Amino acid sequence: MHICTVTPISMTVGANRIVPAIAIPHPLGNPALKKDEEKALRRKIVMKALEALTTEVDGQTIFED
Amino acid sequence: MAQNNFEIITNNPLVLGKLRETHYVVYHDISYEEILKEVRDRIHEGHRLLSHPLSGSVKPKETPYKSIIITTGKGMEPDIESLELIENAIEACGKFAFKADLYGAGVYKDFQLIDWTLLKSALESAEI
Amino acid sequence: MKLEMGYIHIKDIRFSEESRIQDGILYVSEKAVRETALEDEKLKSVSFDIARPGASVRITPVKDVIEPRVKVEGRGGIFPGIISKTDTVGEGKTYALKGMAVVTAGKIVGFQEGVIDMTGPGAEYTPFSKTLNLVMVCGAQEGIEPHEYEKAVRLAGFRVAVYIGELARTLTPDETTVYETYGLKEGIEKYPELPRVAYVQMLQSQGLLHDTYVYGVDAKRIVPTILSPTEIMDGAIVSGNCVSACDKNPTYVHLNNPVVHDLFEQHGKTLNFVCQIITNENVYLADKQRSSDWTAKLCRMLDLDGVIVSQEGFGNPDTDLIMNCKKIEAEGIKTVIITDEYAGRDGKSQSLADADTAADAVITGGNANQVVILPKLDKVIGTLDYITKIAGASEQTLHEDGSLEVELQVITGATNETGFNKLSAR
Amino acid sequence: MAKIKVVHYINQFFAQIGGEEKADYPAELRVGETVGPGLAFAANFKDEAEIIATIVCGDSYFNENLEKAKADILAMVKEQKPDVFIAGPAFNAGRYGVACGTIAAAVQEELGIPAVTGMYVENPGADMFKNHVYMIATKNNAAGMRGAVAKMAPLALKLGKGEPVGASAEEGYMPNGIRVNFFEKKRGSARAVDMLLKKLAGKPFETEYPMPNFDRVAPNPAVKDLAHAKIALVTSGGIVPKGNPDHIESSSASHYGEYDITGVTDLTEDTYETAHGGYDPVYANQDADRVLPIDVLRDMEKEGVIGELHHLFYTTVGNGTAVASAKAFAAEIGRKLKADGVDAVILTST
Repeated sequence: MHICTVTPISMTVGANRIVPAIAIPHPLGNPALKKDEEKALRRKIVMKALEALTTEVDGQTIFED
Repeated sequence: MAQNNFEIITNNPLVLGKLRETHYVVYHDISYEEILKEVRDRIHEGHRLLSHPLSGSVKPKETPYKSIIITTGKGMEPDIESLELIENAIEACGKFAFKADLYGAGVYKDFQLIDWTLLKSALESAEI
Repeated sequence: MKLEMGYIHIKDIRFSEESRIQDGILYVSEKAVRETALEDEKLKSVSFDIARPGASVRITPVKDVIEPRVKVEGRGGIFPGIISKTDTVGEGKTYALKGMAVVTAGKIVGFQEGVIDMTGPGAEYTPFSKTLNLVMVCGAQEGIEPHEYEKAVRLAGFRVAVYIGELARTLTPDETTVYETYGLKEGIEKYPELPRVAYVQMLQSQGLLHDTYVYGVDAKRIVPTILSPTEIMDGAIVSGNCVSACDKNPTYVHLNNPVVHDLFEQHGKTLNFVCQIITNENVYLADKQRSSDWTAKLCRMLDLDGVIVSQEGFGNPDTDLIMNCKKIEAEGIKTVIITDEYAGRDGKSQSLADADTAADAVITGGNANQVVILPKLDKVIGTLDYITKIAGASEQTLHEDGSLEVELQVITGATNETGFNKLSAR
Repeated sequence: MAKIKVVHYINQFFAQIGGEEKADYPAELRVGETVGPGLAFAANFKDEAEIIATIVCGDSYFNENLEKAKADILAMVKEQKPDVFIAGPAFNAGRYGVACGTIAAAVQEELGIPAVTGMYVENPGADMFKNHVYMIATKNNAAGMRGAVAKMAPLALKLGKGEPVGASAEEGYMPNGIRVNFFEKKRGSARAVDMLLKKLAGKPFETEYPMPNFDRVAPNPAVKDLAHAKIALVTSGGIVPKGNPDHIESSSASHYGEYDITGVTDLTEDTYETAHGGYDPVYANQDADRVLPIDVLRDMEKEGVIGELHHLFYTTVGNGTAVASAKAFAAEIGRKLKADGVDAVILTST
C-alpha cells in the first residue's frame, strides 16, 4: 500500500491501496503541531494504511478520511 | 503569457545568442539527453512543461540540440502530464543510435537553426 | 461538393524540343521547365533528369514529390493560395497525370534525408519507385538563408508540376471518377441508415522543414477546421516538410490522400463520408491542447459516429494523436488511428512516445527503425554526400562495396502514416 | 541439401503411454522414433526435415522434478545435436504447456538451438514463455492438431535453416514484444476503413499495435490477520542513517539502501536524515519519522495491533530516478521481502 501526498501520481504509477499524506516534505507529520499531537496524527495515517491493507479492493482505491 | 513567466532550457548557442537579451534563458553545454534530464529534474521541483520535449522530427541523438520552454513558477506538486511527457521523451532517446558527433561544422549550424525555428514556433504561441 | 477527376495515364517521359502529351507519353522541353523553375531569383541552377521504375537509379536528398494536375472546370486552380489565386477548390473537373511525379531534390540543410530507389530492396518500401519521376535538383544562390531556399525549391516544384499539368488541359482522360459529399442535412436525408464518418488529418506544423500549408496558410496558425474531402484533390494542402522522410506526407500524398479515397470507396455503401477535418501538430503544449479540444468538439457538433485519424511525423505528434483519440473517443465516437512505429532496430522498444487505453484500434505503417541494406546503384540523381548524415544512417552506413546500411527512416514515404502503403508490423 | 534434424518433445499422453495415472513417467529418449504428433510433423516436413529423436516425459514428473527433468532432457537434446527443437503442441493442458515452454526456452537459451512450441493462448505456459520462445497459438484441444502442426512445422523449418522469421501475424506465433515489419495485402488506409466499419458495427477487430500495458497489477487480497502480520517499510523519501553511508544520490538514484532497524523505536535528528534533493529536507532531517513512521509502528507492535515490524527497511530517492531503475529496485526489494516472509508493505513517498 502507498502513503503519498500527491495521490494522482500514486494512481498513475499503479498503486492499488492509497492513503493521502500531509505534505511533500513531511508526508507523515506536521511541524506546526506539538510533538505528541504530531505523533497522534502520524498514528492516524498509519492506522488508515493498516485499515487499507485489511480491506479487499478490486481496483485502485484511495482511502480518504 | 508574459515573457517573465517562462524560461527556456537549452544547449543551443544560437538560441542563447538570439534570446539572452530579451528572455530568461538557461544555457547548459550538455547533451540532448542531458537537457531532457535537466528538464525532468525541474519538473520534479514543480515546474511545468510548456513546449513538447520531442519537438521536431530530427531524431534524438542525431541532432545535438534541444530547447524546451518551462514555467518559471513552481507548483506545490509535480505536474503529472509534464512528468509523463518528459519520461517518455527520455525513454525515446534509447531507440536511436548516437551520431551527433559525425557531422561537419556547417551541419551543426543547420541543427542549431532547425532547433531555433522549432523553439520560435512555440515562442510565438507562448507570447500571445 | 462534386468533383470529377479525370485520370490520364502517362507511360513514359521524354525530353524534347517542345512540351506536349501524346499517346500517353509526356514530352518535356527542358528549356521551358528550367525557365519555369528559375523564375525565382533565389535559385541559381536547376538540372532535370528522368528516373524510371526498375532503373538502377537512386534519388537523394528528396524534398517533395508532386503529381501534375490541371483544373479544367470549376472555381479556382491547382494549389490555391500558392500558385493559383485564393479561391475555394474541390468542385468541377480536374485532370491528373497518373503514373508520374515531379520530384524535387536539393540540399537545404546538411543532414537532409529522403531516398527514392527505383530498383532493389529500397524500391519495395517507397511508393515513388513505381512512378515515372521527373527529377529537378535545385541549387541556391550564394548566401541565401535555408528558409528562403526551402521556400524557393518548394514553389519551383509546384510551378513545374502546374506547367506540366497544363499540358493535359485539352486531353480526354483515360478514366473518370466522380467524388461527391453532401451538406449535413442533405447527407442525413440521403443516407439515414449509414454511420456518419469523417477523416481527421493531423498536419505537421513546427518550423523550418517541418511545415504544411493549407491554401497557402501556415498550418501552425490554423485552428482545426473542416474541408470538403475533394479540396485536397486540387492541392488545398501542400507539403513544406521533409525531415523524417519515411513518415512525412509529400504533396503527392496530400493530392492522393488514401484515407480520403478509401472512405469515398465506401461512401453511400457502408458509411456516409461527411467531411475531412484538419488539425495541426504544434510544438507548444497549449496549442496541442486547444487543437485536440477543438477537433473533438467539431466531431461532436457534426454528430459523427466514427473517425479515422492520421498522423504525420515522429515523436511529439504521438502526443497529438493520443490526445485526439482520447478526446474523440470520450465523445462516444468510434476512432481508428493510423501511425508508424519507432520500436528500435531490434523491435523491442516502446513504439510510440505516448499511449492510452482509448487507442484500441491502431493501424501501423511499420517500424521505421528497421534496417535495410540498399545495394549500390548505377546512377545517383542528387548527391550521396549527405547519406551518412541522414536520419537512421550511421557511420557504418557506407559499406565498401558501395551498399548502404540504413533504417527505413531515410526512405521517402516508407512508413507513411496516412496508410499509403502495405507495410505494417506486429 | 541435408535434411533439417528435429528433436521432438511430447508428454506421456501424446506418446500413448497413458493419462493422469502415468503422469509420473520419467524423461525418456527414443532415438530414431517418430511418435504421436511427430507423425503429423513428419508428413508436413516432407523431405525437408526428419525427426531424429523423440523425448517423452510425464507432466507431473517434469513439473515435480523440474531441475532434474530439465537437466536430463537438455543432456538428451545436446547429444542429438538437432537443428531445431519442437515441444508439443500442448493445447490447453496446463502442466504440459508449462513443460513445453520451460524446456523449449531452456534448449534455446542454454544450448543455443532454436525452438518452437505451441499451445492455447490461455494455457498458463503461454504467458510464462511466449516472450522467450516462438509459441504458435493453437486451439484449446487436440482437435486443433492439424492447424497447429501446419504452423509449427514451417516455422521450425525456417528456424532450422536460419531463415528470417516473419511477423507474428504472418507466422501464427503469439506476439512476443518484438515488432517485426511485413507487407499486408491491403494498404493501411483500407485496413483503417475496414477496422472502423467493424468497430462501428460492434464486431470484433484486432488492433495492429496493442497499447503497452500500463504496469497495472491486480490488487493482492486483504491481510486477514493483522495481529500476526509482518509489516515492512519501504520509502522513496530517501531516509537513511545519518551520514548516508551508501551515498544514495540526491536525485537520479542509481541504487537503494537496506538498513537494519532492530531495536530502533524512534528516528531522531542525530541518527537518521534524508538523502532526497527534491524537497525541503529540513522537516525530515529534524524527525525522519515524518517520512518513515517507525515510532508509531513500534508502538503498534508493542500493543499487538500488528504482529511484527520487519527488521529491515528499504529506501531510495524518487527524485528524477529513471523509471527503469525504479522498476529494477522494486523487483529486487520485492524478492527480498517475499523471501523474508513479509505479509504487507507500507510504501511512503514525499
